[in-house]
Amino acid sequence: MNRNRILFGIGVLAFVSVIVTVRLGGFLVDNEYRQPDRQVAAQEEQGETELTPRQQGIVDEQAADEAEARARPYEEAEYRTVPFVGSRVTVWVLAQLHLLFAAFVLAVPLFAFIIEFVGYVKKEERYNKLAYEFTKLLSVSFSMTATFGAFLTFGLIILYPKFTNYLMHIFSPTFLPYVLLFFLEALFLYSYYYGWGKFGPKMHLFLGFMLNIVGTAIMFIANAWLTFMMSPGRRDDVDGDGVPDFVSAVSESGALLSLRDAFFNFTWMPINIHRIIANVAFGGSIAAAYAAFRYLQAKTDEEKAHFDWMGYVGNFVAIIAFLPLPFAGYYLAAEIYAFSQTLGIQMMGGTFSWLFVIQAALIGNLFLGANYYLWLGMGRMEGGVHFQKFIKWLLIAIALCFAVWATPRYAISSVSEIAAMGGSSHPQLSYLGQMSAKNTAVNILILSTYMSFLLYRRTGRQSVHPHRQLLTRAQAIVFSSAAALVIFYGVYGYYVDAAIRIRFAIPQVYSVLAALVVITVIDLPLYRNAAQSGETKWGRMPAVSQYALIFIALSFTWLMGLMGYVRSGLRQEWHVYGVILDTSPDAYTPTLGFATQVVSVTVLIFFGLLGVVFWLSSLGGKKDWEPKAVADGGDRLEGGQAA
Amino acid sequence: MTAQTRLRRQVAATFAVATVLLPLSASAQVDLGTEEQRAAGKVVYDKYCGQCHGDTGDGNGYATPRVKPKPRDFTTGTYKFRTTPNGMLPTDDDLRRVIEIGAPYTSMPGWPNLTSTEIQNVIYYIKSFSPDFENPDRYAEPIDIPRPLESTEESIARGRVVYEEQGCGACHGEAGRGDGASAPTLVNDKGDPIRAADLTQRWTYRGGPTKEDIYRTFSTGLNGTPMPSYADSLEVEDRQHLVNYVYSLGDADDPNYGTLITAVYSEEPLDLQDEEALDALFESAPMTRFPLVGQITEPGRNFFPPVTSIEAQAVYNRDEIAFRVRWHDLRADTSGRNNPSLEVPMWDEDNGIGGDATDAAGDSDDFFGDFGGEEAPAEDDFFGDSGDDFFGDGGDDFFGAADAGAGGAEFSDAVALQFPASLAPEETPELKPYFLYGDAQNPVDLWFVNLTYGVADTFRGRGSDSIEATEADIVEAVTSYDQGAWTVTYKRRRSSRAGVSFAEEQYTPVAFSVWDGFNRERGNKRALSSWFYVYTEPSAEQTVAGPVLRAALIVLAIELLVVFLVRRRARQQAAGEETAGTLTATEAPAV
Amino acid sequence: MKLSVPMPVRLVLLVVGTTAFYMYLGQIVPQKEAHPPPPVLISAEMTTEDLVAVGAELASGKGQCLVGCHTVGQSGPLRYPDLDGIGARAATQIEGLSGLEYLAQSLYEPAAFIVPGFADGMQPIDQPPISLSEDEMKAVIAWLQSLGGTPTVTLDTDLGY
Amino acid sequence: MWGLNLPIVLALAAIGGVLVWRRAHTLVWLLYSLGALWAFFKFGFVVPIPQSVATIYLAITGLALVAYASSSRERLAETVQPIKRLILEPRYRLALAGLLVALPALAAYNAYADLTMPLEAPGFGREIHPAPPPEITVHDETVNMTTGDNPYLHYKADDPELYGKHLENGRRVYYENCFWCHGDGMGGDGMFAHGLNPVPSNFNDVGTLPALQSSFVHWRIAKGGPGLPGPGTPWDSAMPAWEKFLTTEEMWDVNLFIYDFNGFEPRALGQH
Repeated sequence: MNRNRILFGIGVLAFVSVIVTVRLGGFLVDNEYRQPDRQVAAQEEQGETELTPRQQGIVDEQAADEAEARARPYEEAEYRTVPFVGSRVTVWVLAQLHLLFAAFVLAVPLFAFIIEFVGYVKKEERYNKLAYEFTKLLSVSFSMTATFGAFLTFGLIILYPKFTNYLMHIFSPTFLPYVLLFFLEALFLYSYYYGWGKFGPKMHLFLGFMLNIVGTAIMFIANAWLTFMMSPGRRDDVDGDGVPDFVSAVSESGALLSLRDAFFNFTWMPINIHRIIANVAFGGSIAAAYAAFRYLQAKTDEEKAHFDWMGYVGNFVAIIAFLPLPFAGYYLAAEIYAFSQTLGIQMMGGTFSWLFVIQAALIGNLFLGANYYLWLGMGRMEGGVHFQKFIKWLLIAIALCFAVWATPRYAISSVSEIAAMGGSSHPQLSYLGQMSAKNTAVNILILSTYMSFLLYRRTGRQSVHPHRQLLTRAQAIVFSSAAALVIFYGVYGYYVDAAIRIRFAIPQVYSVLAALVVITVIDLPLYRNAAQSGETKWGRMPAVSQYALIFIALSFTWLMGLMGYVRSGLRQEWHVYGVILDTSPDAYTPTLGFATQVVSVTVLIFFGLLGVVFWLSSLGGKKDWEPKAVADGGDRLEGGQAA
Repeated sequence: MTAQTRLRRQVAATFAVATVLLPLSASAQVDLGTEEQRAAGKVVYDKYCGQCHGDTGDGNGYATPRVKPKPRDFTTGTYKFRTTPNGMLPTDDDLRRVIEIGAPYTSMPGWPNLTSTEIQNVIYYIKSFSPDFENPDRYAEPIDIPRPLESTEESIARGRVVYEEQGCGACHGEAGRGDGASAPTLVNDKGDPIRAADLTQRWTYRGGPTKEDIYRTFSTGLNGTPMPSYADSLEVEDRQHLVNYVYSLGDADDPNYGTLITAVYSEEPLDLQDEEALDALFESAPMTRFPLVGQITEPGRNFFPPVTSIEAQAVYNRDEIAFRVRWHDLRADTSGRNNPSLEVPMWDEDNGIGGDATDAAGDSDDFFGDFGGEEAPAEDDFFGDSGDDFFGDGGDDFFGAADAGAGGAEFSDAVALQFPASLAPEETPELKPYFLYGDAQNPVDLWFVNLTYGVADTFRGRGSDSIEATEADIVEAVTSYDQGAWTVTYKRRRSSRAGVSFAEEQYTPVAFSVWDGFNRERGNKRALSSWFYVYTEPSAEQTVAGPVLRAALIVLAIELLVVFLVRRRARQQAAGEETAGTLTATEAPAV
Repeated sequence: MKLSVPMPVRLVLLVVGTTAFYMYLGQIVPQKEAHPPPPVLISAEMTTEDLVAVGAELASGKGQCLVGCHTVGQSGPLRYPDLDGIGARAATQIEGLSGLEYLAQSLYEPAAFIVPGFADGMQPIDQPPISLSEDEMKAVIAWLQSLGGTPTVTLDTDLGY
Repeated sequence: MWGLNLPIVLALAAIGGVLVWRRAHTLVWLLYSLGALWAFFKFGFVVPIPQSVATIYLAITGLALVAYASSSRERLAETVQPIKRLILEPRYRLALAGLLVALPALAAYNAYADLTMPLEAPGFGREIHPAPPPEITVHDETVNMTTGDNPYLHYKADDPELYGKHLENGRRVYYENCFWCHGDGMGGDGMFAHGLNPVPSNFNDVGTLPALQSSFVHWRIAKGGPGLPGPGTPWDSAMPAWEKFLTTEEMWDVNLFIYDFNGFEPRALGQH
């Protein structure tokens, strides 16, 4: 009943707003030629032939205006402006919002598909249900993505007409495939969503698979546009000397030489990889936030259990995807460096170096939050106290790595501090500000987080494997040798040349990845059919854990906003780096403070819209699996909240 | 400063080692090391030492023409800093000490990163340059350095008597500022001009700042310089008193360089003619010492500025602001000309440059083409390979004993304060003009005093090659020279139309330049500082009570809130338990 | 009865609080605005023709000639002399001064000669607040010459100031 | 040792030891951790670490401690128990009152200390190695910052003798011109370094030369302080624009020499 009332209200509101829009539009159009005094003049003109001098003046002026308008030649605008906020911020916010929703829309099918697949293999209905729960978030988000995409396109065309035109000049052949793919995505998405339970499982899985393929393809095309702006050319070993050369896709005057080079440009692949991984992490965290939101609303134990589990899975997806993200980030950064020393230094040592200290704070918070959630999760199990004693050490490791990662190479310091240090870097701490230390820190962070997960996994379970002691020891040895290797390379890095040191990152990463794989491989048989010392009580989580999930989602979103800024801001005053100069008043690079303000506002808008998406998603489709009572309970609460 | 502290510790440690170990080691023994050790020493020497001391140890490396004092010529076997009697060879530990900590305010740095073995090897290699080290007769036992006496007033007074009796002031000056009557004429045994130490600035002592260092210097003399040994003429005790006196001349081991002049507010009028009132005013203003270094960025490169620091303070009243600066100079040169826009050659070459000069000149020929004007004849001489420098008196040095003899230098002493012509906009407070006389976009104003005339002229600098006299602001100045110390006091109205205004609570960039006419400093050849700041302290008395009280109240309020919440919850819980209600999982933890 | 904050409020607080915290982080790091290098107005290889174009831009922009003072091609009760035809007129204004010299003098020392009928009021435009550089002065002169005359100034011309 | 103030560090460790021995309560541990770290950051280093970094560290510590205290329901209850008792139980009333006075007093003292700190000149952040322009022109020769390289570097393999000559020339140039600021041992500690702000570059630092391409170093040598972009505060840097004094060859030679002297290799082209 409540819902009906709301829907009715929305209908009325929509009707009223249509009328208001039409009226307002008419008023604005008419008003341009109908200022009151002029109207009077015109009316009087009809009646009387004699005009007062004032009236005559008005008529003359009007005629002059018209003549001037006719005489004015048509000019192509280069830029247009938006009052108060300016063109850049407008496009910035629109692009960011479009991207956030798009990332979500691309990511959710990815893991919905995987979860559904797992459910199909395991023949467990609860996975299927979970996948559907995730998919429910999709359709509204899809519309949001499309809406903001349209906003963004209009924004670009209106505010940056000349530059948009230039991009069209380069990329016009890609637009048609893009639109067609978009159409296909809509088709697959809706058939996947509405076809749930109506198609056979294999057909349905195929739809999900195609949805992912098409979605990824769309992203790849769009990535070409934006990476072209950063690196308008392809990497290729033209002269065959083993050193990659830069093949420019455009001439010095900006004319297109090769669409292929423009499309498969220098940073295209790194961005693709980075974005897929980041999207999954982001999507998982948002889905977990949704679960947390529903968990907090839930009244019954079943509902709680369900959403607790969903939050857990979402967070699990987010963290698993998050672990390799720093490496994808390094790859991207390295490619940017390789493309242009100027851009590279700009990024790591220049204007943006402080941005990476903020980034360190965000990532540290993310790791801390993720671990925290896992530790709280031990409370779900009977006998979870057993592993609590490890938390202290994990926490110390994480905090240490966090601190190392947040150590700036050159600290903000007062004049006397600089004098005492003999420069802007501290004799001891500056070691922590270098790449070796930071690589080590992030690897240890990853290991620690995985350790938390392992502990969580075995809380309340007792292995029944015949060689359990041996296997557990093997795990410990693998774990500690990976950690030792990482630390060894980190320390040894200070004793060798930079050229060699840089290569140390690779064995560090590999030893961590290998450790993760080996430990997992051992862990699977070790805890197969493990004896439960107590039951896992889904839904038995303190509320603070759910807020932690939302905090994680928020940090992720903010981080994405920040990284989006640095990627785009790197170009500084260039539209297309080295080719098309931005000559608008917004060409300067704003302060970090301002950028973070814009990011914050964007994030707040996004979460506001997300609230709407969550609410809409929770409206429909419950009766399929949930008992009536639960659905009613949920509705009552949501209705109450909305009212 | 930590570097200084460390230095002092090392000196002390070295001496501890020296005093304990030396008597045991038979120092008269000739120890020239093995072939391998010398070869290993050569590797280190060639990498770190040869560029100044010459690859053949003759003190003639790449850097030699431009540094002062000159790098040691190892072929002579003459060493300044020793624990052995005058004229004798140093011990290995003496050499080691100098290698480890260097000689402050010279181009000899310390080499803390060399290992003990490396240093020993280098010592063996250095010894191989001079045949003296093969002669056992040139070796002597190190002298005994007693524990310093306590610095009582009597001891210092006695030391002063010794100082006067021994005529230390003839070189070091009455007040110890290195301004003795004969200071301008001092040369070492190679004929290179050298300066008597400024005893009031202990941190610049080449041989080290401790009492032991000072005692050692009296007792062993500095070989090759006019500084004799007093081992024979003075009793040990008198030398110890003298140490105390010399030590009392300076008030700090560290220069304690600052970054800020705090201008204090005063209601009093600032009358430059009323000396006493002025002194009283400045009495209340904190004094800050700023480091000065040679201008080596632009032509007129000054590789060895004798003035290494300047002290400054400021006071202001409602309308005016006054600055006082003070620095030490071995002689008041008040007969020549000087101003910031005087043209100077790329650099004044020292003596002994020989063929190298042509090389350097060849590289920079095109640059010199731009120069002309008053110094033109000088250039000709300078680039001729005749070896004559342009002072024409045949003297090898430009410190110019001849100049001194003639009673005045060609260029006068001078000083300048430098301010930006306008303050940076609020959004970019870090923006400043280029610290070397500004640039075209951001000019600077110079308050220049040529000490020959003792009045302030204002110049506007738009870069080193574009300095013009202006009369936009009226700056007054009074000057005085007292026993080696120049004092210049400036005054200007606080507000200015053309230049910078000194508003209250404002940080105004300031930089300093000092010209020592005796060192032929003029134009862009000068000692200068980077940008520092003048802070005009608020005139009203500042109170800390408000913020302190606020902090306390905020914390108290939070505390009370917590106490209130906890108590209230406990009450509710108690009430809840009575009605048998328990908290559900979601409510349990407080968020 | 319960003292706890309602969940939606907590959520909003969490979201706003976290965002605000991150924004605060952004405010405490060093703030720098990086502006693109200013466009090079005058470069060494500019021809007289280029200078005229730059001068025209300067006249209505930085040079402030046409901002409320001078006009081009207007008559009537003007505040300051109209500049139309100045390029031709300049040579005959003061005896002994060529057109170029006259223009240079008018810019560097406006008070030296006041066109009859007008009041003194122009500031030397090589000094603050306008502070045109020497090259910019040349560009302005080139533009002035082009108003009714043939511009002759190049960057190598010595204006005598 | 390691630039630490050993007495302080040992004292803090000793207190920690006592806490272990006495099996201190979680709350005590939390307070100790925060306090000990604060003391460690403030007094534990011979060269004090900058306030800003200490603040970052303490914030992280605080976050971690809160996470620890609330990481399970039992631990949270255990941690806050003493606080609750302090507030609720009548026999601690005096202690509570004491705390209520002591904390504000501490805050007040802190505020007072902040206000009465000696004045300092304002410090401004500065980019140590700002991004170079895409290309530079030195003596009519254009050098691309990304692809440009030291033209003599290849002699190292091809013609060691010629390489040695270039090195020796670089050595001459360095010790005629550079060591006043960058130091005899290239530690950025020459005899004029103490008077300069910013301090001269330290070439011994593993994070400086090896992280830069030789084209970058060439840019810095040729264009000096005046050639820095705005964020590098060109008005402060005393680095001369050496193209005024030196030939192109001399600049490349000294570039070669400073790398060789410190045993570093320039960052290679396109190297990650």
